[in-house]
Amino acid sequence: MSLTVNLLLNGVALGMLIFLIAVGLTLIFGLMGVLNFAHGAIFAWGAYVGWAVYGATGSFILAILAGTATGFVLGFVMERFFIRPFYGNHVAQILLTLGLMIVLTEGIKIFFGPNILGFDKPELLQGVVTILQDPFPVYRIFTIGVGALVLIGVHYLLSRTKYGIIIRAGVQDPEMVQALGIDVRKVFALVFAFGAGLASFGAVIAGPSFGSLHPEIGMQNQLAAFIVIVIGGIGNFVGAAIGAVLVGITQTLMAYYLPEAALAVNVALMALVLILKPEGLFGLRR
Amino acid sequence: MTTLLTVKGIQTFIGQYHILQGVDLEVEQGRVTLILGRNGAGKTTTLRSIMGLTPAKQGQIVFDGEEIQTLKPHLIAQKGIGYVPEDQGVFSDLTVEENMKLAIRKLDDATRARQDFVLDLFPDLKIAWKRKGGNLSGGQKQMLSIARAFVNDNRLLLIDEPSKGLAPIVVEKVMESILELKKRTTIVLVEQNFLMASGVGDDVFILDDGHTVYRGSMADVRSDEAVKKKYLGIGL
Amino acid sequence: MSDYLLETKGLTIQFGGHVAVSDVSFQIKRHTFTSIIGPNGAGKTTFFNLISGQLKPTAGQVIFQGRDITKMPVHQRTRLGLGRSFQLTNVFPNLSVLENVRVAVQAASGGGFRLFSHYKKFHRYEERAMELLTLAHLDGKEGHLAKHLSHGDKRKLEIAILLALEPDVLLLDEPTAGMSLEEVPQIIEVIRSLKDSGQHTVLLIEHKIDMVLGLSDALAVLFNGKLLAQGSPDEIMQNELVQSAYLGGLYDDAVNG
Amino acid sequence: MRERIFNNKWLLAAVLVLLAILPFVGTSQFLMLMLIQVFILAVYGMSYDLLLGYTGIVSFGHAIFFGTGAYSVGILLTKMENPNLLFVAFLIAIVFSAVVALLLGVLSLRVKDVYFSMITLAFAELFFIVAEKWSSLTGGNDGIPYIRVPELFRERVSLYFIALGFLVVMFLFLRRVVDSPLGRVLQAIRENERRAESLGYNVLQYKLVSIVISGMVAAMAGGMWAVLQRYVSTTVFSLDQTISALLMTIIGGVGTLTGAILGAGVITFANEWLSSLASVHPIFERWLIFFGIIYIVIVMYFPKGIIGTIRDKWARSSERGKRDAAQTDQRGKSVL
Amino acid sequence: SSSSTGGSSESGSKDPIKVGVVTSKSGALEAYGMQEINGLNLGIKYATGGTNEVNGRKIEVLVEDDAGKPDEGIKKARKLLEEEKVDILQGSANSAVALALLPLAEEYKKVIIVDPAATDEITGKNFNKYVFRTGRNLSQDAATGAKYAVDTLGKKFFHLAPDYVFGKSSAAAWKAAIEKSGGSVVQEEFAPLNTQDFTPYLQKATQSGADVLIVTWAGAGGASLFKQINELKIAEKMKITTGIPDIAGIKAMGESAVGLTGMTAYYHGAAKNPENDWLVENHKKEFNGAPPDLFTAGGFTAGIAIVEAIKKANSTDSEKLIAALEGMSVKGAKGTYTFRKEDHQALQPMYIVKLEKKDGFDYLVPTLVKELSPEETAPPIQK
Ligand SMILES: Nc1ncnc2c1ncn2[C@@H]1O[C@H](COP(=O)(O)OP(=O)(O)OP(=O)(O)O)[C@@H](O)[C@H]1O
Ligand SMILES: Nc1ncnc2c1ncn2[C@@H]1O[C@H](COP(=O)(O)OP(=O)(O)OP(=O)(O)O)[C@@H](O)[C@H]1O
Ligand SMILES: [Mg+2]
Ligand SMILES: [Mg+2]
Repeated sequence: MSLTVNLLLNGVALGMLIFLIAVGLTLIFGLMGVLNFAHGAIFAWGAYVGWAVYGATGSFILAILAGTATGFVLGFVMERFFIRPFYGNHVAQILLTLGLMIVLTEGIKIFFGPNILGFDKPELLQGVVTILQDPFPVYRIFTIGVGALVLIGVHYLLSRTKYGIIIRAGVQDPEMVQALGIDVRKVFALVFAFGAGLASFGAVIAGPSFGSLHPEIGMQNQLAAFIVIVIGGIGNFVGAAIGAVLVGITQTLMAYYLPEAALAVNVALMALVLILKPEGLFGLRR
Repeated sequence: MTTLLTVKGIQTFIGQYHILQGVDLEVEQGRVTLILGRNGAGKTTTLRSIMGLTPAKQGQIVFDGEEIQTLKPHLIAQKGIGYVPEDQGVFSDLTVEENMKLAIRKLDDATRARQDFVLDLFPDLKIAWKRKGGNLSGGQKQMLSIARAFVNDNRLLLIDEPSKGLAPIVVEKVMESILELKKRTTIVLVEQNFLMASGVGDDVFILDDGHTVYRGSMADVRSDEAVKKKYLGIGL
Repeated sequence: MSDYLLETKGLTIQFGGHVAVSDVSFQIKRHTFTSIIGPNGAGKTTFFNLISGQLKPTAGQVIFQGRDITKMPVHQRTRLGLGRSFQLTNVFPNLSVLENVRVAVQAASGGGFRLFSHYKKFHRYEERAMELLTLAHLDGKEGHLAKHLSHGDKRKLEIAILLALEPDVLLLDEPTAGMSLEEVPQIIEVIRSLKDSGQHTVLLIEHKIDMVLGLSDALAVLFNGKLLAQGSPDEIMQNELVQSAYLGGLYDDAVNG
Repeated sequence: MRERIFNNKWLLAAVLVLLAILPFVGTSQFLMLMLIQVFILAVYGMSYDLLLGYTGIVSFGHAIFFGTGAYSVGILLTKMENPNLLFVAFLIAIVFSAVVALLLGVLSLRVKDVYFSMITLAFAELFFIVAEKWSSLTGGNDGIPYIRVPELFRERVSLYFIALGFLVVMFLFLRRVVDSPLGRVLQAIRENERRAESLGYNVLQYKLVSIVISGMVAAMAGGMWAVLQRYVSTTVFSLDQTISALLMTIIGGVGTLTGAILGAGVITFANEWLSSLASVHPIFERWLIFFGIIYIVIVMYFPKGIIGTIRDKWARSSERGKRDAAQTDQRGKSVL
Repeated sequence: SSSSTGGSSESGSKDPIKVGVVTSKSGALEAYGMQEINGLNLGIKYATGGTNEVNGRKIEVLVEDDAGKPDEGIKKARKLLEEEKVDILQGSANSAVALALLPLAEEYKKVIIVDPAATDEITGKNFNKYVFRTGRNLSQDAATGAKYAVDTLGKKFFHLAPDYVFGKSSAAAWKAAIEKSGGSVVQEEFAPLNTQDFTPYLQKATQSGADVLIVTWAGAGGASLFKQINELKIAEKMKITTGIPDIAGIKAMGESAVGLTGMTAYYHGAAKNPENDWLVENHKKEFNGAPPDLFTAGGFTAGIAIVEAIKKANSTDSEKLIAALEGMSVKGAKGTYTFRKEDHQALQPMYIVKLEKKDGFDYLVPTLVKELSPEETAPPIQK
């Protein structure tokens, strides 16, 4: 009993971590339809800058701010100078974002070196609490909390403002949105930058949870991010969150009960979901 | 009578194709100006050039005394120009409600009143309020597209073939509302349905092969069999 | 075997709570010309979609040539001889106008899986496609990409593609919407010639009432998804509801004249 | 128009002749090796273009076929006593990959667009994992070294001509496919699947045929790769392997076939050149960054790939008016 | 075939001797590759007394990047062999690349000195007579760690390793070594290499009834794993041992690994001999005060072995080099290395170290607990 509860809690925490990684991508890929292979690299930049600022100032808050800002700026520049002409053109996006991914990842090696770096948890969030006899790290509780806040915040932003519908409309027919008097390019730039900022925000939160950073950390997590978005149903923000938690729990349970298959969990889950429900769990049938 | 919109010798290219090769228009305040012409004559491209969607390479477009041919479409729209495109431009992933919400530039009482007006004009939209744009019938899409343009306080409306796909009684209602709107706004109308066009039009420009080839009043055209036959192919 | 070429029995489709086509039972005789009219959103296009297979009904049957085809996929229905055009233009945007039609001609002749005969050898197809383009007033534009056509020209392409399929039954969904004044009569002539050939069965959705009256052997009226009336053009035009709720005053001349 | 077609045919023939005399003019062993790699990868790229450029489906699992071919040939050659049974190994590889392609198609083609991409990616991952876990057969990550091949396939010059012949035959075959009635239907499906269906084409069947042909060709390329390297490891099933097909096709120009050949050349030689620059100046230590920049530059300046964009420019500058331009705009039409 | 005879020749030649290195200068194992290259260069320098010349011929080291991909490695090796006509090969950081190079050494009849790739297969199943290895193999790692663990930590073991060939081979090697020393492995678990949450595996470990948790983890996850071990207080429930990583890896583990004991192939502070002293001094001089790292030692020793073999054979002819190398002992960074005649694996000293906090270091310093002799850790002959 206590074991199961503990495993489930860990699953949820892992899921929320994956969600934090995926949340920016739900905007950029899920809503704007950009197949962004550089997302992981932006994530990594956020984590590294957060790490550096944390190391230099000792303030985790500053680290979060700096990391987030890094992603925001990178995203803005990327959208403005590279992505903009290629909305709706997946083929060009693939090549372009792969190129950006390489440049950004190599950039990390130039600035921070190719080695593994340790990322410690802030003092306040270290330690464990005991839940049903088993230790449960405080930082994971923090992660779950932050994930929930981000979920609510972004959901609010999309449902209570016009941004959500402008993006959805703009993806289909940007000209018509402009003809309605909306500067769709500005909105896209902002949302893209916001998505990238969210990625790097998630990265600073995730960094201490991983405990270490390496230049490929973004690539390593990018696939999981794509997977949860697809499982949840592309474009469905809440779906992505549910998908992430589902993946987190499945991973944890499989790791315990069927470790031989743990390697295949994510992709097998995605394949299964798609075979049973071709548009993802909460996607719209088109 | 004041001229609200002047189009002077615009030349428009799409890719390498020279589509408009000298189109002139003069649109008088408070009147309905018709643009007529064969398929492929350049009517749609003219409206798109005014909106800035396919910017004119040469020539001038003057709206209310200001040159707008170099402005971006959203700025042109913000000047108070509404556009009903020929393919409706309905967002299929958005509900009717969201389509309307997106279109509304400023939500004030006057706008709410106009929204009530268009929903009375097209009760279908009320019924389909929560339906996705992509699931509407052809005619309902056309209604939604018109409604989006009518809901704002526009000074100029560019309407591309509104009657297409609409049931006769709805066409009639649209005609009536255009006549009604004429009191507060100015309308440029592209229309193939001559019955409707001649019912609402004041001035007429005829395009052919990317050029303005004729201008006159509706009354002139109605009575000028030669023009009708030559440019519109109506041999009555 | 039944007398009817095409028949629907209790055809119904529901989207969420909304019944778009409701219990429509409808019969069409071979080589007749039937038009369907009705207000916007009445369910006309949806009815076509059910016949041609784009949608599957929640209840009811579609029977074609005595066979129940309710569950048959779209492509098989087309092969059986049910061809349709679309209300909202639906072509192959990055193929040339000629190729758009050629690929339809090829479909009709069933030559799709052939690998080792170069397409250029299929001169027949190309010639036939050119004939159809001429018929649809698109000659001279065969080299354009379909996406570069003006709206009216796309409508013509739509018709040419349908004709290329040489179907027994043609389902035409507002074929002339947006077509220019001078060309509408010519396209109508094309449609009329189909009727006159005595080879085809035509089902037409159209709001241009004068056109409908001039062409149709029979008229059906859909209202709110239900089949309201069916009969000769004259009978239908006398119908009160059709007069008031569909036609309004604009077409008084057409009806009375 | 005619003239241009004519010219291009001659251009390709000239390139072919050039390649054919290359081994006899003192070309280094290593350059030949690079060219052999280009020829094999070009076939792999072209097989991908059949899916991406002509059928309009973005698969993230193409490595499955390359890997199936490579492993089938590699394992069979290791297990068989006589390396001269190479052709048997290839035959088995082709048949096996056709079966795999068919199964994969049936399972994943009901899923559309990006979802299709992702499900193929999932299957590719699963293949990768199986290859990793079944290490008694595959050697896992460590791979299978010491694959024996017939002498003719070891000798650089003869292998060069075999690979060149392989490329030419596969190019002619695929060009025939895309220009056949079948190929035209695939292009129609790419443009508008629903409409193709309503013309009476069984879209699923056509897509399956496309995947199976593509899969078999990719598997042959994989088999050739195993023969060239005489070594196979799980990397043949990796996402990188799929991405390399994507890159070659996109860089050269989607829907052009010749583009994939050019793309394979660009990637192989750029890789070699950039990585050897590292010893020239420390600024090139991080040479991968220049690779990234090449991708970006290509997208920005050759948005339709190198061949695709040049062809567009060509059409435009020839100023033959609208009709002609429109025709060359048509992606499906081969330059030949 | 295309094997060449270009550079191998009599002692009279003045052509430079070319050593071709294929290793990772990019990709996941970049750092290891760089350690190897730096070590190699220093080794040659040391063995030639700073002249980089042997028998009057200059030694040229040509490095090619395999990016961690076997296919790339094969191409680069062929380039070195065909274009540069290298006399001897050295590599690589990645085991798969090293394995892919073995047949090329045989085909081109060139000696390859393998380091730091550690998989047993290189000097085992896939051995050919051109293959020599200065680096230790997985069985040597296991023999070192297992012997110490069974003697001092406990008898029942739980092994956590990454789920791919490396992890499986390691586990097998450890199992054999543990059983040989009189212990038993009660459970082995393999987690995906990219695992980020190890909780389920650690829970299993604590429930397995084992006294000792063996962690075999290469790559980035290691630091995370030890932080989680620390956080979940696993050390209160069982003893833990592992292979100690390179300095960057230790640094990344942070405070969480204080007191951790495990085996290592090299730490510059653990080895006590003149070669190592020279290496540490010169490495610091050349690289901004940075000490040699985990795989610098192997590269260094490979460099020395190359020079010594050429001296002894008085030739770069491969057959003569093989004859010289077989059974040869060289003095390297850890002391005496001996290339076993049977499988050309160098037997070498190995270390047990403990991570301790020390002033002046920004990482936990591996302090020598025990040095094991080459014989004690000799792996079985597996070829
Ligand atoms: N994107 C495009 N690329 C190339 N040519 C185009 C493009 N759009 C339109 N054209 C061409 O420009 C000409 C004018 O088109 P336009 O759509 O303005 O005509 P129109 O008068 O509105 O016709 P219709 O009555 O059929 O709507 C046509 O010949 C058309 O083929
Ligand atoms: N997929 C769907 N989901 C929900 N409602 C739908 C869907 N498809 C159609 N409808 C609704 O069903 C009704 C019938 O639509 P249909 O397109 O058949 O009308 P129509 O008679 O062809 O009208 P029009 O003359 O305007 O083309 C409309 O009210 C439409 O909103
Ligand atoms: Mg138009
Ligand atoms: Mg309709």
